[in-house]
Amino acid sequence: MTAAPAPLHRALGLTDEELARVVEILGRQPNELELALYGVMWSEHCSYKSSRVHLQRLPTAGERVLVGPGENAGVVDAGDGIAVAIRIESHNHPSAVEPHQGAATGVGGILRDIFTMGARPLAVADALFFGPPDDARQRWLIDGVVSGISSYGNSVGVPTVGGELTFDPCYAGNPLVNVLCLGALRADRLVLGRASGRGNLAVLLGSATGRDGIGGVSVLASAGLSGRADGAKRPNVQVGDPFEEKRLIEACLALLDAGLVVGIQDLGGAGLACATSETAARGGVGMDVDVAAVPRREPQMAPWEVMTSESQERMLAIVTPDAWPAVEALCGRWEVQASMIGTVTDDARRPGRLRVHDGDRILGDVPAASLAQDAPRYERPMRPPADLERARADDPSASEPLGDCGAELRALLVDPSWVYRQYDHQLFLNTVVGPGGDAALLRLAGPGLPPSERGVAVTTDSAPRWCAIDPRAGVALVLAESVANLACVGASPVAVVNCLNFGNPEHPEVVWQLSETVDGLAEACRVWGLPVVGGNVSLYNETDGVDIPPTPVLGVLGLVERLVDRPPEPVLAAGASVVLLGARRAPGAVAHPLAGSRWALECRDRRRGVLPPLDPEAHARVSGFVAALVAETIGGGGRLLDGVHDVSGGGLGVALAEMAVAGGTGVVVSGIDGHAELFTELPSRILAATSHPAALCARAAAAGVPAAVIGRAGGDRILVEGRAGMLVDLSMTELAESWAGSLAGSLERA
Amino acid sequence: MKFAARVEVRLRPGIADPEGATIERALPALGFDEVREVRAGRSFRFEIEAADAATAGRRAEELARRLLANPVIEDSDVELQGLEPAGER
Amino acid sequence: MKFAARVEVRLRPGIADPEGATIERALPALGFDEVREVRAGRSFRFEIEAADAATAGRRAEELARRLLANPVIEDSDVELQGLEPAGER
Amino acid sequence: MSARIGVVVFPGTNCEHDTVAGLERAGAAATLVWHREDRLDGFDAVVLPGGFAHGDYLRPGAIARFSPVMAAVARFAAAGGPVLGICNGFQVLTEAGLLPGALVKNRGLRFVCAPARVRVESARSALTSGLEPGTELSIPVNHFSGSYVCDVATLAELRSAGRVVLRYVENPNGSVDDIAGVASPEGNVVGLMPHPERASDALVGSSDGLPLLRALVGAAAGVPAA
Ligand SMILES: Nc1ncnc2c1ncn2[C@@H]1O[C@H](COP(=O)(O)OP(=O)(O)O)[C@@H](O)[C@H]1O
Ligand SMILES: [Mg+2]
Repeated sequence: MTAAPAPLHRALGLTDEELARVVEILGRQPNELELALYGVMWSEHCSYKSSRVHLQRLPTAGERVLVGPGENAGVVDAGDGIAVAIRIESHNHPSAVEPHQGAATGVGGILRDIFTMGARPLAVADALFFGPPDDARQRWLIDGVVSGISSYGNSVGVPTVGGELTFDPCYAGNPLVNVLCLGALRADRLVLGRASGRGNLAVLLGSATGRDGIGGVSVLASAGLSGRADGAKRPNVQVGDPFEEKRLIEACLALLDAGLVVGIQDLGGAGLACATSETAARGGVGMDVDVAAVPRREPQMAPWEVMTSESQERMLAIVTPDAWPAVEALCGRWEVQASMIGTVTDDARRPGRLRVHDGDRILGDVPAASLAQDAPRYERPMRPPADLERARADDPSASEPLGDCGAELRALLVDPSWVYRQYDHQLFLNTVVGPGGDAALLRLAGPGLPPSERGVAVTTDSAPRWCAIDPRAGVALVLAESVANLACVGASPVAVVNCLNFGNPEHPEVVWQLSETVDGLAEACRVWGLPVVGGNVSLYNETDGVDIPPTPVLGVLGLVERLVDRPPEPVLAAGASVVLLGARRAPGAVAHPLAGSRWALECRDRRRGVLPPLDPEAHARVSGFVAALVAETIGGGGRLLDGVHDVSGGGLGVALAEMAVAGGTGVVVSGIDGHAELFTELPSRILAATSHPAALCARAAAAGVPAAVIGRAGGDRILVEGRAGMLVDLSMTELAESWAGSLAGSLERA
Repeated sequence: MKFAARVEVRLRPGIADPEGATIERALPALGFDEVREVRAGRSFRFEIEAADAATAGRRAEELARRLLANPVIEDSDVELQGLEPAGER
Repeated sequence: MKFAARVEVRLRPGIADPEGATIERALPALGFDEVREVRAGRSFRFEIEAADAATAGRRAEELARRLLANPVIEDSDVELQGLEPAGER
Repeated sequence: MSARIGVVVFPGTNCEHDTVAGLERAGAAATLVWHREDRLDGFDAVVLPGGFAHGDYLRPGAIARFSPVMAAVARFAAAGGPVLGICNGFQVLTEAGLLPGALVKNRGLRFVCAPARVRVESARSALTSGLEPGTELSIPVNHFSGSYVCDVATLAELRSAGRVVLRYVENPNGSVDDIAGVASPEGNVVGLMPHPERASDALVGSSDGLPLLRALVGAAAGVPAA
């Protein structure tokens, strides 16, 4: 084998130390193909080399957990013999280069992670972060990303039932596109991405292999964006094919139903290199792969290109030789190409080797595990930001004067329907609450699943404005919001997935943010008994050396015992009393903290201060109380609430306005403690509308939950009376206009 | 002067073309086995007012690059043709 | 012999073209006020094997009419060009 | 014995299970039919469901219309059997020439998934027989190319012959004359862009689609198996 010229390893993203380590592992100089394998597999994207040491601190155990982190997706027991698979992943850098295809292939990738587990993908949620839409480039990004998710998700036939949308100048140069997918399977049909059984066949399913994203994810996902995002990255843009993916889903699920596969793995980052080494390493076996057997889309591809290509819509299945004819026939029916490209080996003398052949020539021979689990891990230096103390002191709560609350309220209203109207959110007839609700609520049903009256709920949440101030406390508040969102549709949380979007890990402050975030998430998960079953890390989100704010995105899965009736929606009905559940004031000096609030950021441009406190027990009480009330209703029992909505971004003011607009009625609220109480994002508060306020308050008291009747729905104005005079007095027409016009207005302009 | 421009926007060589591939897969069933290498693209026609052909060409190229094609994955060609001043159509 | 074919599919005159209209609306903002009458269409390229140019042309026309264009709303033009036999893909 | 309805599945179709569920709620016995089948014996009606047959590549329905099953659908329709095309199914029927006109990209060039109010305009079709013209229903639309177009003569014919079976109350896509659904001269072949099966269960939003599906089931029960 030819020894590689020295600089090549650097071009492939390996440090000199990493090369030395490869030489040590192999006991010789690697050749070019082997270097390419290590280059892609040891990239940040595939190896998590900077984040693993931290991720290990996340709690992953729970009595419902069937599969935790480490596989393609987490899997939870949902009861009635049904298991739910869930996973979230980022596609940030590809989306910045070509928003439509970047987002589309992001959807394709996360779907494969789910059906790789044997689950039928049933729902997608997308968390999107852009700069403000008043700029043409941002509109191009937003339009491209949304149309990409829409065209891929709708066509492949998986409803997009939720997500979120954040606009902040911090993301102008480096947008974030995180996609979550949830699927369901018969609990007894769980499969893992493992190879086993000497002599079994490695079968490549799906698209032909082209030069797509050669080292693409490594390059696209592991190098920051600077200036104009195209140029050098052009060849790495990949085009998604939802039609191929749809056939691949049907073929793979049919193969699993027929019991024809031993193990199966999707091809994502690092393509065949990753899929073959991961399945072999997980199964503790070796694998012989023949690049000559891989169907090509382009002529004259080099073996290393075939091994690292990231062509989309491909899967690797491990099948027994006698099953091959059946596999071929079944794939033929779905017009899915299936090729034998390798065999599982179990060589006692040299176990666990990944050997790459080109016909009868051996081109590479490395320990599979050295590419996968045994990739390097770094404990990178970390340091809190220098101005931490000064930042805490710079708090807007007391210092910001009263302004025109009505105008500020109008400025905070955003109607995201411009985005989700473009998503099929109804396919499968499971969507009881779709996008626009606090959390998506779905019937737990799908082709091939045992009958069940259960429901699943899912929410994605994030708040970079909080996490930038205090990553540890911020991420806990984000999880609190997720729990409250689930409560509003009657669901109890059971598992968490997370996508950690951060800046450059070579900056010690970024590593500190990551570490604080992991610890904050770990603590919060422990107090509420929630396991983390999966996630994804995206680093190097920076533009010209400026890091994005720490942006953990949480996806939380909730379960519902019985779902036979619709839950109350986030609406007010004329005549209903408006009840605020949960403590109205924070303990301590600052009753209504404003630091980190959308109001402070968007209306007063204040990004610092001290976040509102979170009392985990009190939060569990309020959320549990509401979840129980709503569960009663959707289970076919009583209906005490006419409307319900958690108080989150924009505070009480925005929650009220959203419910009023949705209900098409005005509302009169009084006794509000100034603009601070109107806009604070103090957690653990849920707004309810009811025609039986006395009964509601009595039940709340019994549950140890503070409850206050703060107003009444009706009329055609929104009136908020403060202790020191009227704070808001707007016609519902004005309010509805600000709501509906905000986003559509800026995005529909040419 | 007025010119008629035609811009063809094509995926760059090497970029996957699922649409072309799907059309090609369908052809044998329709009895077109002799057709291969199908690539799908977009085409735009417009009228452009300019002092001379050179300017018209430059502007059309510019329009193609900036608005009609996404240079990250697509190439574009421009064809120009003079039009009788006014009167027609 | 092998021929390279290009088929352009255009919306019939009179059929609304929201794509062309949207592009035209965006032009002034981009400083292209001199551009008018934008129409969006599709373009397909493929290789076709045939005894002679006439046959290749006839078959390509047929493919365009039967599959590539929807005669209810679209017209199509075919352009042919000979390719050196064999060797190249 | 309840009507037997075949639901055709092309590669890329994705509403087949929902359509079976909706038809069963409406009292039919529905089974899936793979697009390579060339016979539809034993069915009382045929439904082409929504989705993205062949990825909607080229044009929605452009490739699907050449599937073997489509010749059988044409024979079934010619014999007077009820044929319903929903969304992508409607697009396939127009591409196949079993219904006039075409469905082009939405005005606005964006995918639309939203509830739509539609008005029953004519009871002279397998989908609307027995319904009161003027009845308004709330049924979701879910499409990118749902804007109905046809030439002037066709439009005049559709209107005068009562072949416009459904109109949008608020046009979501730019369809000519607010057309949401049309029928063949005999009324046995019907296509519509809205998804009645998505409005067949109040738990997931609305059950306004059931009267339409019941009408189809009724029409199916009325004809002897083709
Ligand atoms: N932030 C995280 N928290 C928990 N698990 C994580 C996190 N990030 C990654 N993981 C786990 O690490 C494994 C590998 O992640 P990744 O390489 O993104 O998977 P894939 O190769 O399928 O894209 C997955 O099982 C994922 O769940
Ligand atoms: Mg994976």
